[in-house]
Amino acid sequence: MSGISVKAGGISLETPGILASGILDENGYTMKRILQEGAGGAVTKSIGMEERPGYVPPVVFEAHGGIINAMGLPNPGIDNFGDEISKAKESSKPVIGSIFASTPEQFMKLAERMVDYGVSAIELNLSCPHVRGFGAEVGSDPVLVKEIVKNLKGSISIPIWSKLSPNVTDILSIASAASDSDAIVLINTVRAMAIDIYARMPVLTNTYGGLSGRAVKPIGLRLVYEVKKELGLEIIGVGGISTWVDAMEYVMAGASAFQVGTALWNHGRSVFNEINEGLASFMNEHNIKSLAELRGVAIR
Amino acid sequence: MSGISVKAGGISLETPGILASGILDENGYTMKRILQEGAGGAVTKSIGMEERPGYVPPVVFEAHGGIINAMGLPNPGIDNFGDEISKAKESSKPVIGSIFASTPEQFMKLAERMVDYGVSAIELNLSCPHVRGFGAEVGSDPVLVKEIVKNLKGSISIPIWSKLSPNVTDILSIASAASDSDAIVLINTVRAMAIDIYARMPVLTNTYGGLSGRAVKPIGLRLVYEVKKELGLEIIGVGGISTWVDAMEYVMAGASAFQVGTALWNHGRSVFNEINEGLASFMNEHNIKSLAELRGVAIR
Amino acid sequence: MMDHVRVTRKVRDTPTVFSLYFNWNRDVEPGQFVMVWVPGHSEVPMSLSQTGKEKCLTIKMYGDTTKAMDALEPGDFIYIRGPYGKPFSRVKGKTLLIGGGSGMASLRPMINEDSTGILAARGKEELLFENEFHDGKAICVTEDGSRGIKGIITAGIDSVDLSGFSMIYVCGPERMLYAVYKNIQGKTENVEFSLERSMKCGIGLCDSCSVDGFEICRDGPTFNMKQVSEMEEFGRTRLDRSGKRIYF
Amino acid sequence: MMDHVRVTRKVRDTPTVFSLYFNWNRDVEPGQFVMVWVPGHSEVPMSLSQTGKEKCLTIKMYGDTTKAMDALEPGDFIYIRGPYGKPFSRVKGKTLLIGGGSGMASLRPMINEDSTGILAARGKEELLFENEFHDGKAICVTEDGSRGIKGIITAGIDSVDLSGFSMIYVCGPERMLYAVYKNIQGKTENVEFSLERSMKCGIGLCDSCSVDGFEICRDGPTFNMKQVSEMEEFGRTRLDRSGKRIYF
Ligand SMILES: Cc1cc2nc3c(=O)[nH]c(=O)nc-3n(C[C@H](O)[C@H](O)[C@H](O)COP(=O)(O)OP(=O)(O)OC[C@H]3O[C@@H](n4cnc5c(N)ncnc54)[C@H](O)[C@@H]3O)c2cc1C
Ligand SMILES: Cc1cc2nc3c(=O)[nH]c(=O)nc-3n(C[C@H](O)[C@H](O)[C@H](O)COP(=O)(O)OP(=O)(O)OC[C@H]3O[C@@H](n4cnc5c(N)ncnc54)[C@H](O)[C@@H]3O)c2cc1C
Ligand SMILES: Cc1cc2nc3c(=O)[nH]c(=O)nc-3n(C[C@H](O)[C@H](O)[C@H](O)COP(=O)(O)O)c2cc1C
Ligand SMILES: Cc1cc2nc3c(=O)[nH]c(=O)nc-3n(C[C@H](O)[C@H](O)[C@H](O)COP(=O)(O)O)c2cc1C
Ligand code: FES
Ligand code: FES
Repeated sequence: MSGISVKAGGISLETPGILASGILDENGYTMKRILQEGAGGAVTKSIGMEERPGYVPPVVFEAHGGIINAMGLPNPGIDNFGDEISKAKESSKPVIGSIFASTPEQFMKLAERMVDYGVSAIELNLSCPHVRGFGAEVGSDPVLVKEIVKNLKGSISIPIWSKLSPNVTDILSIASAASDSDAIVLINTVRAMAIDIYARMPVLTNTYGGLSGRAVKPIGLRLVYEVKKELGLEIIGVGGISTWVDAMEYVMAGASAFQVGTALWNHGRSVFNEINEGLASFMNEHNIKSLAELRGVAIR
Repeated sequence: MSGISVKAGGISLETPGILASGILDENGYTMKRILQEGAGGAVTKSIGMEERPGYVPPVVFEAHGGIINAMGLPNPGIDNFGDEISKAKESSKPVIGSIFASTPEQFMKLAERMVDYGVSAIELNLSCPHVRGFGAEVGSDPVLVKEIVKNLKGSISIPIWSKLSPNVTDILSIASAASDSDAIVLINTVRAMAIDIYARMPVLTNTYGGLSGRAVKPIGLRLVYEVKKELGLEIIGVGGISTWVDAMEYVMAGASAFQVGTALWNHGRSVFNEINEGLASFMNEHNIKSLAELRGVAIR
Repeated sequence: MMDHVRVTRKVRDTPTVFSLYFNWNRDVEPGQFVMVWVPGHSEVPMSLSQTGKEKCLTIKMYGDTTKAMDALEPGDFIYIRGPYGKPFSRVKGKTLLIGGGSGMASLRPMINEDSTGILAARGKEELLFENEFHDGKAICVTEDGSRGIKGIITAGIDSVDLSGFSMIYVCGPERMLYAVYKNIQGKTENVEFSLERSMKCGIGLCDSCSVDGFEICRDGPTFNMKQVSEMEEFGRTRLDRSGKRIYF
Repeated sequence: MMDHVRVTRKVRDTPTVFSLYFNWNRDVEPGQFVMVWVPGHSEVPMSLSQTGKEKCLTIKMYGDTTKAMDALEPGDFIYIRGPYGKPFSRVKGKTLLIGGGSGMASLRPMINEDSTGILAARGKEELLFENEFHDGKAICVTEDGSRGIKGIITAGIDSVDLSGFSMIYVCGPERMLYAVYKNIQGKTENVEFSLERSMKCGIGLCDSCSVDGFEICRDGPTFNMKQVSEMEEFGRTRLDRSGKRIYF
């Protein structure tokens, strides 16, 4: 299936579907298996400076057409994550290190360690609460985003991807601020929650969570399309992809590659190969030699 | 079913489910029928100063768990809408006049005409493009929202509801700006789009549209909960309600009443009576005398 | 969800009416309709004039959209969603199919050995599907008298004994439906009308197709005599594309 | 989707183990588990120790959450979702059920006239479901020798002829499973282990329960001898709640 190999965000992918951050990517053995079973690359769970246990369960809720999660960024801390990356790399496929922090300095430290661990690219999770603003996310502050990205691009040798939140009034100002990145990754989860009427309380321990899965595909597609159309940036699409048709929609909206997360839940690991095969046979049928030919063709 | 009658946003409703703006409320005969078949009130289609035909179809797309629409605010203009309201009022139930405009002055003119037509309340559709900002919505500009609401509250004698967009970074600043309203209506549709991979183009003529239906319930629920918890304002919930359980979730999140739109598509007009009966029997079973007792009980 | 289907055949039925044939794996019953999209043009409602495995759209050239459809050739794709709406009820015994203009399109799947047709048009070239009726059971009515009875459709109705039919099905523009309704009223209750109004969503959300609080796309397009007789808007008033009330 | 169910009976099985009975309209097969939530406390995975119309959770008091469950009385509600995971395979012939600690909970639905049990505990009061085995076919092993064989669970295994069983099912803490695995290795291939690791999502998303790239909540919790023998992590290493690697 050489036709579906792509170059995206500064790296080469044998197959265009990447495992999204936070789903089945805490343990190196899991990433390795998923990479061996059809994923073109894997983004690690978002890793921060310190070890964090995450929130007490319930941390997920099965909503209509998707999942609401509030894991609470559990992670072993950057110092404890090297072995997992080594294990995942035994697949000989690219591993992308996702990192989260509140300040440009922390992002820099985390990125440097990720480089030491041998990742192929860094993905900045710009969707965590920060301190400068009040209650807002790092990724909703264009000034901070610009500073973080500029800082990293000045000294990190591998590609930098910026993963943005859909929970903003104006995605274009944020994406512009991140435009030095090698790719914009869209979208993270959509703010949401679940209530149980018999328990008379929110289900997630954290009350608020993020919606992902099929329900958010139209939202992600729109953000990818808009950013590609208006700014022309390199984009990696994510949000609700569970079939090759979904993936193709993202490509036609302008994505160079795509990530799959929640679909692992209802499709299992085989989702990557199913998507790969669907894309290849569509391209074959329509006589398309490379996925890149279809990138952004839907943009009007 | 006296237990489910509520006072909400300054008006009394025999049953707590209101027909949402833009769905089956262009023709007075339709509103009348829906009111007679179980809706407690009906919000009209959003009406502006001038007649507008709306966008050329396709204007809707059936997505997973919802609908993406870009009707383009078709409406006959405020001068041509009086007869429809009169017809709807033959049901003897409250009709709420939805209006859209770009300036406080236009909102005022529209509201005055709606009062003349005998509506029970005005709903401000604060989700249309305006000119002051660039590409943004009226409803994402707190200064403008405050001005519009203040202006109206100063001279219109009937209740004013402010319907807000979920497509904002910080709902609390917008809701605060609208806090003089008799109710905050949450949510309007979530920005979204659909692409057809065979046509290789966006399906909606307008490219971008708004997602509604079951897919957005977790998003709406969260905004209602957050605004109620943080600001304590009177809220009317809308977004993805299709069963009595959904409606009860909104009530427990803090809504005084709720609206139903997209569910008319897969459930038909009977959705209102199904919800009414479900709520009444739940309340009966749990020995609850009035829906107001359950308002906001899930808030932690 | 939209399906893309390939046009397999194209037939010119009259100077202004043509049919596009295609295969589509959905079950459709006579009287139901689909929303048809030719990218770059408006999406419009169309009945299916053939409902077996091979489906057919029979289209009257009218404005921009139907002209764009006329530019399609076998091999081209059209995009359809549906089927939508309530089908005609099926009965045993003799049936009468009354079609004005392109109205015979949605009645065509009901043509069989027990059915008689009343076909009305301006002139004989515009008569649709006359030859599909068995043993010459097609009564033609033309305004110019070029074929069959000279006059309008009600003249055709007056020429038959309505009591001989288990069900009468009527399809055409609303003004014609109203004339037929007035004509038949009091003679028999066994009548179903297929109503047409401008449609935007096709799925019961936008209210552009409603008549007396019924959505034609969902509660119809087929309505029986009793339902139609209780309607205040039918034949009298409707909303235009913006929602402005207009009167026939 | 979460279901709320009312506890109908509560039984104290041992000083530290109790069972909550309830009716739940879902089909469950032995070996599957549910996520159980008592509002205000952590949601935790639990096997079903009865899988007919009346279901049962058999719970070992351990930390805060299981203590909160012990405070429940008949009439109280618990919230459950599932069932999740791959059940044990069912075979014809004699079976051996090996359960350590509360491990016998998930094996209980498989007890029948053809099954022999090996029950291990610290002392006799902690032996679970001994009386549910037919005709005294329960081999007890206690560390303090207060009942049956004195020793650890492998002593019980050494006392039986494994070749007489069509299938051996093993459930308990991973360290015990590993000891059993080592003991049985080379003697028979017809073994299924039910693995336990900390679970957060229960549905194959969070990776907290994985072993060698398999999610216990989805690919397991039951794994056969061959699968287990190919695992590098099994019995040796796992991630803690934060994702930090720890070694047994
Ligand atoms: C249930 C049903 C079944 C039908 N079946 C058939 C059939 O089998 N055969 C047949 O020939 N006809 C059928 N029709 C009628 C058919 O839909 C119309 O003839 C067709 O829409 C005319 O389109 P046109 O563009 O050619 O004409 P025009 O006069 O150009 O029609 C106006 C066009 O504008 C579009 N439009 C809508 N809103 C806007 C807007 N805001 N701005 C601009 N344009 C807009 C309309 O969709 C339409 O395409 C049916 C109609 C209904 C309701
Ligand atoms: C498939 C499977 C089946 C099982 N079946 C049974 C059974 O039938 N019977 C039985 O008794 N046991 C069973 N268990 C084990 C059972 O789940 C544990 O005994 C139980 O979770 C212990 O909970 P505890 O709170 O009492 O103990 P503790 O030691 O307090 O456990 C730690 C608690 O912390 C929670 N936690 C998780 N993340 C965090 C965090 N970030 N911060 C704080 N707390 C967190 C854990 O969910 C757990 O509840 C099973 C386990 C699995 C995997
Ligand atoms: C359980 C879960 C955990 C997640 N954790 C992270 C994370 O740690 N970092 C991150 O950038 N995104 C995280 N996400 C977001 C996903 O990477 C992805 O952006 C989102 O789920 C949309 O894609 P999907 O619909 O394919 O899941 C998480 C999503 C889920 C469902
Ligand atoms: C076809 C359609 C048209 C709509 N038109 C309007 C409108 O004119 N004014 C408005 O305030 N909201 C409009 N909405 C938004 C709905 O009123 C409602 O806020 C939204 O659909 C979420 O509720 P639901 O999921 O119950 O549909 C429209 C929604 C749909 C689906
Ligand atoms: S076409 Fe929209 S309601 Fe019928
Ligand atoms: S518990 Fe989350 S993957 Fe198994």
